[in-house]
Amino acid sequence: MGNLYHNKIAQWVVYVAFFAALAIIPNMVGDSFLLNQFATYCVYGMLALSISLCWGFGGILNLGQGIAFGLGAYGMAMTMQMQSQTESNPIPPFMLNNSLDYLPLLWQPFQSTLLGLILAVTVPTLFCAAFGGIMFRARVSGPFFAIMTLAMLSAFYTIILDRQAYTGGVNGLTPPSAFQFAGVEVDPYSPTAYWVVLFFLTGATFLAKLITQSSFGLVTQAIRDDSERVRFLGYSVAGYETVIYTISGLIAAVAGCCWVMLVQYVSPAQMDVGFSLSIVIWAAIGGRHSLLGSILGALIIQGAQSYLGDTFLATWLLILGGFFIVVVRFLPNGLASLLEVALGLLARPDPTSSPAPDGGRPLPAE
Amino acid sequence: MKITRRNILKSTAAAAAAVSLPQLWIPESSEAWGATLKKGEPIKVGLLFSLTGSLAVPEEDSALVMQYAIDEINKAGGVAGLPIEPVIVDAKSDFAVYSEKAKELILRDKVIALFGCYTSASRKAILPTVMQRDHLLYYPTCYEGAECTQNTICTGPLANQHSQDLIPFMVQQFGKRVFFVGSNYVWPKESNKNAKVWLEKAGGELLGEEYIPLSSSEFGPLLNKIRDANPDFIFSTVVGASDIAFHKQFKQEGFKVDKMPIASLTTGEIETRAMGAEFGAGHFLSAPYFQSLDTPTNQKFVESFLKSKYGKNGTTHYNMEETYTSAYVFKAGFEKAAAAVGFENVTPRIIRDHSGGIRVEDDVSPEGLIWIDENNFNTWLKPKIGQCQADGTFKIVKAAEKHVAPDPYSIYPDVGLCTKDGLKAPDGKIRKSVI
Amino acid sequence: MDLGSLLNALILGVSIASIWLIAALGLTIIYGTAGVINMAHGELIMLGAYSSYMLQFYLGLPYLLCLPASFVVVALVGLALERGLIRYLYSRPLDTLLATYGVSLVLMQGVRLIFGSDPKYLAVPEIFQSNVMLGSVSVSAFRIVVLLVTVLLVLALWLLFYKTRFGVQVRAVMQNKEMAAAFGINSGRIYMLTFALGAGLAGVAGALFGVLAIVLPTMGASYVVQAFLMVVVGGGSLAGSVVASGVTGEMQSVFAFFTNDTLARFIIFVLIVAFLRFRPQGLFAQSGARR
Amino acid sequence: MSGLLEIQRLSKSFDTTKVINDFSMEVVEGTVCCLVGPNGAGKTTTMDLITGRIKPTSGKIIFANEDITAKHEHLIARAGIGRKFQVPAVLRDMSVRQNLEVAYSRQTNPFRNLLKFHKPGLTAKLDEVATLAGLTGRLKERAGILSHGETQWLEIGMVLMQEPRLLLMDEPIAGMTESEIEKTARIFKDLRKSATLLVVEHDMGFVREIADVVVVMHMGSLLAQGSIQEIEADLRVRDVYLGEQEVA
Repeated sequence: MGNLYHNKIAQWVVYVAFFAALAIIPNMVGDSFLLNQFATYCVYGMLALSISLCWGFGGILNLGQGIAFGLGAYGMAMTMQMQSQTESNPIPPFMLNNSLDYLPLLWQPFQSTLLGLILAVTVPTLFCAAFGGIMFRARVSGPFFAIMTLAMLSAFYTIILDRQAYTGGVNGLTPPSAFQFAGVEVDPYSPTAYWVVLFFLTGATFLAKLITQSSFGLVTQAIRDDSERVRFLGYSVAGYETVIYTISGLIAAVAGCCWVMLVQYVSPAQMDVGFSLSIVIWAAIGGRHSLLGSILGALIIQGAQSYLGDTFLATWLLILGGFFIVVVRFLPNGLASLLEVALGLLARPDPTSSPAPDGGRPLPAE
Repeated sequence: MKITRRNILKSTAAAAAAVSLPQLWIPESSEAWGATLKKGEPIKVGLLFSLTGSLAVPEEDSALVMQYAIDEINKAGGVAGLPIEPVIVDAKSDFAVYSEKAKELILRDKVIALFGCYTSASRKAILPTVMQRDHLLYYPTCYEGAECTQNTICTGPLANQHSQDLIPFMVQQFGKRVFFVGSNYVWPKESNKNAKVWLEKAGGELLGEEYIPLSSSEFGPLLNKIRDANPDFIFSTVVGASDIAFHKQFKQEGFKVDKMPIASLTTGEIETRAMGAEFGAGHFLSAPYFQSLDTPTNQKFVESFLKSKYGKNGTTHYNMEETYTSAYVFKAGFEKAAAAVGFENVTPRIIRDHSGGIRVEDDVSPEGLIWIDENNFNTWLKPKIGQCQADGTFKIVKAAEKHVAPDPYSIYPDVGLCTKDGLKAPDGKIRKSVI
Repeated sequence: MDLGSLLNALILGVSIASIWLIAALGLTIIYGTAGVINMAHGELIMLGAYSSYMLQFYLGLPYLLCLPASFVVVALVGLALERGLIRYLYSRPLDTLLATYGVSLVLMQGVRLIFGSDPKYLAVPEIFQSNVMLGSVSVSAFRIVVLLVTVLLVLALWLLFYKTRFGVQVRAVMQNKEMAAAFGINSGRIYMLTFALGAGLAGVAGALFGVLAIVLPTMGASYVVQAFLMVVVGGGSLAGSVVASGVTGEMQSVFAFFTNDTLARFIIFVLIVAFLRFRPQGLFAQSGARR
Repeated sequence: MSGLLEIQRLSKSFDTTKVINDFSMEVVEGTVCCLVGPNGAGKTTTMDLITGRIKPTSGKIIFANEDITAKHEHLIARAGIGRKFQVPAVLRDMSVRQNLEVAYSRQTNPFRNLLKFHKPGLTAKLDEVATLAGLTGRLKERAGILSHGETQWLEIGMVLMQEPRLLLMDEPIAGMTESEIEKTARIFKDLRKSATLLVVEHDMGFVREIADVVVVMHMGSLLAQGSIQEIEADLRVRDVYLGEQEVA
């Protein structure tokens, strides 16, 4: 029997167990602050998942995931902002301060909640498809693509800051009341909000897991390994890269929507270079080759930041930076690889055991 | 969170009695501040400032002076006989962390009030939470106004107060042609709109208006434009590290302070020290407070603060002073509320409702007497104009004779008027919270 | 909007270009030679500013001597960084990017712990604090200093890389590491020295930027993305970075002249992305085997 | 009868150096064609040109009556040309089985593959190829740990999994033992029944064994073309190429 870490059934068991554990949290936690915080962490987990999918499995390092996240978040915030406008005051207050006395065209679709939500998810996704398509066709890859995403992120950041009348500038958007959908108000502190986020996280994770185990996943991993070689097998490398980059963007956009639902706020800070880099840090520390590892990476780092950050006030960034260096240097596959090694040791002592019925085939590097 | 029915009834009744107005807003989620104060336990307040990151420069000082003020109040017997206990968190200069920490302070630590934020962006980030929990934020710095909530008390100058004296003074002293420069965000743009009103009244002429990206330190193109326009003075709302680069490059590009001084709303003692006094000397600042203010209260404040363990930065400035007075506004508001509804029934909202008209007298407030407006809960104060001297201190060249009223919607009369129950539109409708 | 103002803008463009270039020089050397994307470059710039501050404040060193001194101090830091971390990661370019980001966090917070988060300033001689009139055009004396230092450094680097034995070795290693090793060139040593050199250049840039703007633990962050773009647009070669900085510096100045600074930045970002779409290898790609 | 692959007056220059100079040849369906020539003659460059890795300066490449000159690599591969590289290129971080599975590229559309877990015919084909390549016992291993010979076999296996009409083999037997070479020759001859092969090889013994047609390149141009006997009798070929071999 090989390493249990690579066992497909064991993996699914762990995934199901993990989400079952997340699902009982609302029953365990009576504290609405904690629940809201957990939900926020789940959003970060979703982001780490999206990076794991695109970088860990597709080999595309994306330092600009804030673009998809931010665009999704802005779309959601615009929708929520418009929900709190009424017939008598149809224009968000910050626009009046910016001398706009009509609702700009950009904002009009968001008067409809459904249309707003659709736009919040499709716009970032289409952007990723277009940007990725253009870049990957030009065979921009590796560090170059990473730098391109940085440049694009900075461009978005700059323009959102500048077009204050439409975006609220550096202050961002602060929809004053909770999100309402189909007549139900989703109080960000309620279990409902948590369920919504958990639903999307679970959905995204299982979708991602299925994708990585499908033929598509196999090809993207081959591309990560040696993109040049894969071309000669008849696969359009640019096509595969664009699709996985776009799916990753889609997940980030959904995460952006969830985030705004929870914090009722978005600002250009979500499109700051630092935030996008920290998403990469979560995935790297957790283990970018493992979807679950990445999610856990986000939970661990953000949890530690919230709880240890105040204890080690001055040294927190020092600790985080140092930890990150150590992980990159010695554990390039993150904390998940510790488990892989440990389970590998467990499997080793008994080399004579009979092979598993299915041949125990190694899985896409999980 | 546990809310017993009795509790709700009690606080609702108490609050309703206190303000005796029909439509008192109880948030739908009705999870408003769910704690009660107990005799013998300290009163917890949250200090929500950035202690690390790029915003730490102004905010760390605010956190320190706030702790100093709390110590001072506690030594003098506390609030309503009880000591204040500060819960200090670090917002890490990250607006998302502000939001998270605000929730933590309100929901977890159950503080009775928040003191914090410096930038408008951080304030906007936490306001939805503060409003939904019907909580209370003391916002101790200047801001642009155009906001009307039931949950904030601001002790700094609003945009309408800030430049009211400065612009006419500059026009009179140096000439009527002016160039506006600001960082590219809401506060400078709003401040400039107000300044334009005063400029028009003073008969001035606006030659240009330019905004610089927030973190930018490249002022070459802008200074070229100013050189071409050749104004009599520059009105600046550039903030932070950018502001320091601006003053330095102003001098390096050969501009002369006596020919074309910068009249700023931000460049105070801290900034001057950071850039080196030779770059700051000669320029003007409008603020309600200067370290050099020659009153016994201020001298005592400066001396004892700098001697205390919180005074390690060696300076006091307007932002710190506004934070300091906010502690006394809180003390007075709390005591007034406790006297009205009984100690254990005090909630953040009740404190706010009792804070209208609260005065911080000459013998406490380093900047001199201030009071809280009964309608919009901003502060009546006297803006002063200081000129930076060669040693980095400011000489006060003009002080307002009368207190200036805060008016968050002064340039938006069409939008409405901020009343204690919310924004009253011209058609008479009231919206409880507009941010 | 007369011709004189436009001329002013064009001359200012040269100065902006020199600032962008000096920020990117060290990165160019490091990336061009070893293929390392050093995310801590901004923090090395910041260290340069702080070492100048320290030397000036504690030892009373005159400003002009602070420039070479900062070079040495930061070069030593770079050397330690290369020996302690980077050399283990040469085969993993994406991981060096990440590890150096970790380094940048550590450096930034370390400096904050030591010096506090309040800004420091560098004192410079009075003659640098004013402007010079060249006909009708006014130029800040210190901008001329920055330009001169940049030109000198570019010349020195050109001589170093194209006229010395060391330069030949560097180029040999860039072309083909194994082949170079066969000729007795120790590529590890070459990488180490170029990394230290690149770090030192960042140190000089920091000592200059501390005068133009402000000395803060976070000051490096604003330069790093820009510097990267210069290197990538230039293709990782010295000439490429010079041309890329020159063109973008002028564009920044001219666009800012016609519109405003924020919009100018946005346009440049978009143009860079569009440019790299059509020329992903950059202006003057190194002839090395890297792809 | 026209060839499956026709190369017409192909030229390729790098900067000022002409690497391929007015080179024409054709490969007839169902044959094994060997491309030989001294080092630097342009054999691998020709492979690169056929598979679209580089684009020619002038000339045309026709495959199955279709002009593939300007096409992308993956489209050429889909048209039915599989390639084994000179330096064996396998996916080193993936298992042997995964290597073969990826190469089974009947469905290349990313959307169709997105949630596809079962590929019809894969198991049978994989068993067949693995047996042929002698890798049945190694399927679970990471490709990176294989020996050089095994890596060669794996890449040949990958090309076979593609089921191309034309197989380009760049030095397929480098690093193989005598017995492995024999086996390779046998397989190649078998393959002729279902496919066409273009093999670049230095080992004249091997060429003699398998070639139906031999094409000799020199300095980027066609030097000679014909059966192995004709080529070995050709004096020009002896001069530039075979001579060296005999000495060595």
